[in-house]
Amino acid sequence: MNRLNIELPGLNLKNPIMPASGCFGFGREYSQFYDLSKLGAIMIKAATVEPRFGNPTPRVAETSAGMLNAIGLQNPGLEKVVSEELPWLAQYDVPIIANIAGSVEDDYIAVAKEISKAANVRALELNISCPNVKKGGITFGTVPEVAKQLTKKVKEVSEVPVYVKLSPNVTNIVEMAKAVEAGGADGITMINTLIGMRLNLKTGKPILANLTGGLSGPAVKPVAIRMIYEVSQAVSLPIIGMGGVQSAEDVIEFFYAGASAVAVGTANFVDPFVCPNIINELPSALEQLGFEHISECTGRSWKKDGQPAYHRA
Amino acid sequence: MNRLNIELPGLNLKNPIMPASGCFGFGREYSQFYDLSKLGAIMIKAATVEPRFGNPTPRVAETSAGMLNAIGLQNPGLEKVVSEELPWLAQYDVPIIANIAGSVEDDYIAVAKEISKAANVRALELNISCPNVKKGGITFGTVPEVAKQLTKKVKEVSEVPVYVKLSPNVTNIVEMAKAVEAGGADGITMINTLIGMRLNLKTGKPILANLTGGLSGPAVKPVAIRMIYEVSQAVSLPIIGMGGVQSAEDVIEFFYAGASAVAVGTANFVDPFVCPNIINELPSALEQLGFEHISECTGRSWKKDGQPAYHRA
Amino acid sequence: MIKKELSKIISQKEIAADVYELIMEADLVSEINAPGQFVHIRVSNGFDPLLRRPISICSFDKKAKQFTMIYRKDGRGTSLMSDMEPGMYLDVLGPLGNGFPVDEVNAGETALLVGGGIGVPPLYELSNQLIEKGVNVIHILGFQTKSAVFYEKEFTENGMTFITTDDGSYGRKGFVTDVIKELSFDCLYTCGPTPMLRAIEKGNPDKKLFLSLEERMGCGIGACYACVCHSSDASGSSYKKVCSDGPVFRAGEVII
Amino acid sequence: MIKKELSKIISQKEIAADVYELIMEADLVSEINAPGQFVHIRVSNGFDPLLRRPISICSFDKKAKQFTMIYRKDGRGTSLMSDMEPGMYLDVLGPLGNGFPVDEVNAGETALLVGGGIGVPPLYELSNQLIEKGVNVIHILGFQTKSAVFYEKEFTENGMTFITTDDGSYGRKGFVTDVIKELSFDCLYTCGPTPMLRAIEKGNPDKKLFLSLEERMGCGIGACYACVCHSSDASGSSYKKVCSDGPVFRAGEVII
Ligand SMILES: Cc1cc2nc3c(=O)[nH]c(=O)nc-3n(C[C@H](O)[C@H](O)[C@H](O)COP(=O)(O)OP(=O)(O)OC[C@H]3O[C@@H](n4cnc5c(N)ncnc54)[C@H](O)[C@@H]3O)c2cc1C
Ligand SMILES: Cc1cc2nc3c(=O)[nH]c(=O)nc-3n(C[C@H](O)[C@H](O)[C@H](O)COP(=O)(O)OP(=O)(O)OC[C@H]3O[C@@H](n4cnc5c(N)ncnc54)[C@H](O)[C@@H]3O)c2cc1C
Ligand SMILES: Cc1cc2nc3c(=O)[nH]c(=O)nc-3n(C[C@H](O)[C@H](O)[C@H](O)COP(=O)(O)O)c2cc1C
Ligand SMILES: Cc1cc2nc3c(=O)[nH]c(=O)nc-3n(C[C@H](O)[C@H](O)[C@H](O)COP(=O)(O)O)c2cc1C
Ligand code: FES
Ligand code: FES
Repeated sequence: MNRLNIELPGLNLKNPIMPASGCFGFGREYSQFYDLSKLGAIMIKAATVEPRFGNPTPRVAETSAGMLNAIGLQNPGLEKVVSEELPWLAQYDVPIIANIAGSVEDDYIAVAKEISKAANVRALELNISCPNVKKGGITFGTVPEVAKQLTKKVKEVSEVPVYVKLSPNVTNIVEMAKAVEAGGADGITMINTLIGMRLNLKTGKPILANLTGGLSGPAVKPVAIRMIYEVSQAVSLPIIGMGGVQSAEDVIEFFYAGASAVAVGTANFVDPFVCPNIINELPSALEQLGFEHISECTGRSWKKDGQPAYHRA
Repeated sequence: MNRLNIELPGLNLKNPIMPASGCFGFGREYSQFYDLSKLGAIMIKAATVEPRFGNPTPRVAETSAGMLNAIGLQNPGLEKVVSEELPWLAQYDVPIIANIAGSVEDDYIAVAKEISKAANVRALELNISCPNVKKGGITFGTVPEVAKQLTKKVKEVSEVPVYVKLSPNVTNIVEMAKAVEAGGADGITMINTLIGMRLNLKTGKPILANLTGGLSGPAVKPVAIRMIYEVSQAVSLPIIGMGGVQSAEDVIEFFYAGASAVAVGTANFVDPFVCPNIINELPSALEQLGFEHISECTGRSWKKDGQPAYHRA
Repeated sequence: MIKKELSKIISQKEIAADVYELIMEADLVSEINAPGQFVHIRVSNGFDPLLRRPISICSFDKKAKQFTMIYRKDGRGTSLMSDMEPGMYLDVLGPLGNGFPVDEVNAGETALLVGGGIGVPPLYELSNQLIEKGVNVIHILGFQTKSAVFYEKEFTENGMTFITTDDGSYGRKGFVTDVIKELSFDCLYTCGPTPMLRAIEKGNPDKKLFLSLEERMGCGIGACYACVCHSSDASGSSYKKVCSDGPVFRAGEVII
Repeated sequence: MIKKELSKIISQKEIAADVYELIMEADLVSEINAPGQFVHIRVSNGFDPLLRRPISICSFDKKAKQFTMIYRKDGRGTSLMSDMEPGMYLDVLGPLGNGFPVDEVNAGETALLVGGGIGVPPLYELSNQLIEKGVNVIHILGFQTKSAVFYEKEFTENGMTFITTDDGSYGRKGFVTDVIKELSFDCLYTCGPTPMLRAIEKGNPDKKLFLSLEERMGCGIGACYACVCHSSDASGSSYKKVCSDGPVFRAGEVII
C-alpha cells in the first residue's frame, strides 16, 4: 500500500518529504549519503540572476533548539544553476522546486522565466521572505499588495506552477496568504525563518556578521504550526509546511495543521539521513494512528468530517 | 561594590532582576522559597476590572525549549488585587510593577487609575500584547495609533510611570515602540509571547483548549534579543527585557542588546530559585567580563564609545 | 515546606509494560504529610525537555528517607527518566499539593480505593495508612490490558483487591465502576483518568468521596494558573488550582 | 566516503586545563585520507545543543580502528562531551574535509609545523606521517599560559619542539611568529586562531605554506554555505567552503 504519494500543482510526489531550500544546496553533498530519487522533491538553494557571494562570516549561530543563519542567498547565479546544477540533478527521478529570489521585481521575473524552462523544474518557490537580504526583499514579504503584484508577474512568465514562500515576520499572515492567492499563486510554502539575533558574551557584539539572522529549527515549530493552521483555513491553496521538522511525528503534526507536504531544513545538518529516515518511518507511524494515507491527515486539526483538505467549501 | 542597582522611571531597583508578569502570581507561592525582598521588583499577574476565570484547560503545552500558555488573564479582579494582594506584598521591600489588561480602553483606564494609587505600585505595565484574549486586546498591540492613544489615556490617569509591554507578533516592532513613546510611555517592556500552537498526535486537535497560546522560554530568546536591539536604538525609553532568560549570562546578553533591566518568566517554573540565583551570580559574571556595573552593558551591541545607554543623542 | 532537592535514585525497575517503579532518597520525604501528594521532576538539566513532570508519591519511608514513584513511559520526559540508573540524581520539587484525607474514615469502617491505570500508584500509600489505622480496605484497580497490570500483590497483601481490564485479558473484563456497584463502603478514594472520575462521582452521589485530579501543569505550586478547575459554586470566576488546592478534592468541591 | 556512525568512547582524559583527549573507536577511521581532516559530532540525541561540533582528528590508528581528538571544554557542546565516559557512544560524521598534503615535502627536507592553542591537535598526525616519510620536522606550539600546554612530550619525541606562551609562564614568552623567523624550512603547515594564520601568511610570502582554517559551521559537508571564504581571485563572488574545500588551504588560495 502506498500511503505517501501526493499530487500537488505541478508535482507528482512519491512522498511528501523534501529538503527545504538553502539546507540542501543543489543536492550534490547529500547524494554521498543516499539516492536522491528517494525524496519526494528537492527545493534547491535560492537562485538569483547574478552569482552572489552572500554575507560575510560568521553566518550561523546556534540558539536553544534552533539556529540563526545569515547566508545571504549565496548562489552561483541563474546561468550556472541552469547549465550545471539542474542537469546534474536530472540524473535522479525527483522533481525540483526552484527557489527564486531577487532585489527587484525584474530579478524575480528574469529568473522565473529561465529556470521554469528546465525539464526537471516542476514548480517555482518564490522566496519573498528572506530576512537576510538588505534591499527590496523585505517589502515583498510584508506588504500584501506588493506580494500580490509580484506573484502575478511571475505567474505570467513561469512555465510551471508557482508556490509563494511566506515570511512569519508579519502581523497578519492570513492577509499575506490571501494576497498571493489573489495574485494567482498555485500553492504556499511556509514558514521561512523568524528574524533573530545572538550576542557574543565576551565582546557584546552580534555573533553573525550580518547582525541579525533567520531562526529555524525545532524552536520555531509552534509558530509554523499556528500559521499553517490559520492560513490553511483561509485560502484554497495547498501548503508545503516547514519549520523545525525533525521526525515522522512532526510531519504528521504539520499535516494536521493543514499542510499537504512538508519540507525539512535545519534537521539535515543534524542528521544527513533525516529525510530518508522520515520517509521510511512515515508509513508505520500513519498505520499506528489508523490512517490509510497521509492525505487523510491534512487539516485534521480544524476540519469537520467530510470537509475537503484544502479547498474551501 | 554594588554592581547591580539601577534607576528607572519610578523604579529604584536594588538589582535589575524581576519575575515577569503571569509567571509569579502575586508572589505568595515563591515566598515559600526565598525572601521576596531580594528581588529588584515584581511584575504581578495582569489585573482586570472584573475577576476573570480565563480560558478552559489545558492551558499549557510544552514545545522544544519553550512552552505555550493560554491562561487567558485569569485574575481575582482589581478590587481583590488592591485589597488583598498588594497589601500582602507590602510586607516586602520590593517595588511592584502592576500589569494591567482589558478588552476596551475604559477597562485599562479604570484599572490604571485605581491600582496606581497603591503605595507599593511604583509603575504600571500596560499589557497591550496578550495573545490569549479574543476581544480587543490584539489591536492595541498591533496598530501603532491605537497603542499610542491607549498609552496617552492611561498616562493621564496613572499616578506612577507607565511601561508598555510590546507584542513580538508584528511586522514592525520599532513602529510600535515609537508609537507608545509618542503616547508618553515612560518605558517599554518586551517581549510578550509569540503566538504558537501544538497539536495532539493522537487526536490531531490542538492541545490547548484555547487552540493557540503564547510561546515563551529559551526558544524565543533570539527573537527577543533582536527586537530589543532594534527598539533600543530607535527610542529614548528604557527597556525591561524578557523572553527566555534563564541565567546571569542571558541577563547580560539582554543588557548588551539594549535592556536596562530584565524579567524572568518561564524559568521560574523550571527552577523556583532562578531569580535569586541569577541575582547572586550576576556580580561575579560581570566582574569576569570586566564590568564595574551592569549599566555598562546596556546597548553594548550597538553603542559607540561614550554613547549614552538609552537616550538618543 | 516544599523543598527543591537533587535526589538520588536508589533503584529503578520496569514492573509492567512501560511502567517503572523508581525509588528515590531525599530529605523532602520528611515533609510529606499525606498520601496522594506529588513531586515535580526536572528530567534534564538543560531545556530538553524544559518543564518539570508531575508524578505522584506512591509510598514513602520517613526513616529511610526514601519514596517510591510509579510512572508510565510515555513522552520524552518519562522516556529520559526511564533511562536513568541507580546512583544518578534527579532534581525533585516537593512534596506538592494536598493529598487524601486519612482521617475521614474510622477504624472498623470500610474504604474503597479505586484506581485507573497510572492513577493507581498514590492509592498504595493511602492503603498502607488506612490499614495501619484499622480501616478495612478494598481495592479496585482498572487497567487496559494484562501487560499493564502492576502492584497486584502489594495491594492484595493489604486487603481485598479486584483487578479489571478493559479487554478482559486479566481479572474481570470491564470498568471499575461495574465493581463499585457490587460493594458497600463508607468512603471512596479514587485516582485515574477524568472520564473514570466523572463516572464515579456521578454514580455515587450520596457517598463520602475523594478524587485526585490530573491537569497539565506549569509551576506545580500555584503561581501560573495553568491547572485550574472551576469550583462548584455559582460565580463562574471562582476556581481551584489542581497543583496547590488539590490534586485531591472532595466530590462536589470542583467541577470535573 | 563520509560515514555517520555511533562511535564508542575508548578513553577520555583531561590533559591540560579544560583540554581533553578523547579516543574513539569507529569504522570511519578507514576512510581517513590525510592528517587535518575533521569530524562533526552530535553531542546530544535531543536538540540541546542542536548542531554538531567540528573537531579535528588528532591522530588515528587504522588497524585498531581508533582515532584521537583533543578539544577544549568551552561552551555547552564541549562541556557535555567532557562529561561522557568510556563505553558511551557519540554520533560522529566524518571524516570531513581535505587535510594537509604530506606529499608537498620530501624526505630529507624540513617541515615547520606551527600550532596555536586548540589548533595544535591536527598537527600531531601530520608530524607522525612526515616523520614516517623521513622529513625533518620542527614544531612550534603556542599556548596562552602554562596550564594550557599539552602534548609537549609527544611532539618532542617526533622532533625539535618549541613551546611559546603569551604570558611567558612556560617555554618562550611571545608568539610563534617570533620563533618562525629564526628557523629555516622548506614547507610550513599551520593551524590556529585566524590572527595567527594571517600573521604567518604575511610573514612568509615566499614559502610553501598550508593553513588550516576555522569557521562556524552548519552542515559540515558543503551544503549550507555557512563556512565560506573568498577565493583569492578577482571576481568577488567566487569562494571556497572551509568544510569541504578546506579546512586546509594553500597560502594565497583564499583570503583569510
Ligand atoms: C498531580 C499529577 C500526578 C501524576 N502522577 C503520575 C504518576 O504517579 N505516574 C504517572 O505515570 N503519571 C503521573 N502523572 C502524569 C504524568 O505527569 C505525565 O504522564 C507526564 O508528565 C508525561 O510526561 P512525558 O514527558 O512523558 O510526556 P510528554 O507528552 O512529552 O509531556 C509534554 C508535557 O505535557 C505534560 N503532560 C503530558 N501528559 C500529561 C498528563 N497525563 N498529566 C499532566 N501533564 C501531562 C507534561 O508534564 C509535559 O509538560 C501525574 C500527573 C499529575 C498532574
Ligand atoms: C574544522 C574545525 C576543526 C576544529 N577542531 C578543533 C579541535 O580539534 N579541538 C577543539 O577544541 N576545537 C576545535 N574546533 C573548534 C570547535 O569546533 C569549537 O570549540 C566548538 O564547536 C565549541 O562548541 P561549544 O559547544 O563548546 O561552544 P558553543 O559556543 O556553545 O558553540 C555554539 C556554536 O558555535 C560554534 N562554535 C563555537 N566556537 C567555535 C569555533 N571556534 N569554531 C567553529 N565553531 C565554533 C559551535 O560549533 C556551535 O555551533 C574546530 C573547529 C573547526 C571549524
Ligand atoms: C542555512 C539556511 C539557509 C537557508 N536558505 C534559504 C534560501 O535560500 N531560500 C529560502 O527560501 N529559504 C532558505 N532557508 C529557510 C528554509 O528553507 C526553511 O524555510 C527554514 O529553515 C525553516 O525550516 P527548518 O526549521 O526545517 O530549517 C534557509 C535556512 C537555513 C537554515
Ligand atoms: C504562564 C504564563 C502567563 C503569563 N501571563 C502574562 C500576563 O498576565 N501578562 C503579561 O503581560 N504577560 C504574561 N506572560 C508573558 C510573560 O510575562 C513574558 O513576557 C513571556 O513569558 C516571555 O518571557 P519568558 O520567556 O521568560 O517566559 C505570561 C507568560 C506565561 C508563561
Ligand atoms: S501548575 Fe501552576 S498553578 Fe498549578
Ligand atoms: S558548514 Fe555547511 S557549507 Fe560548510
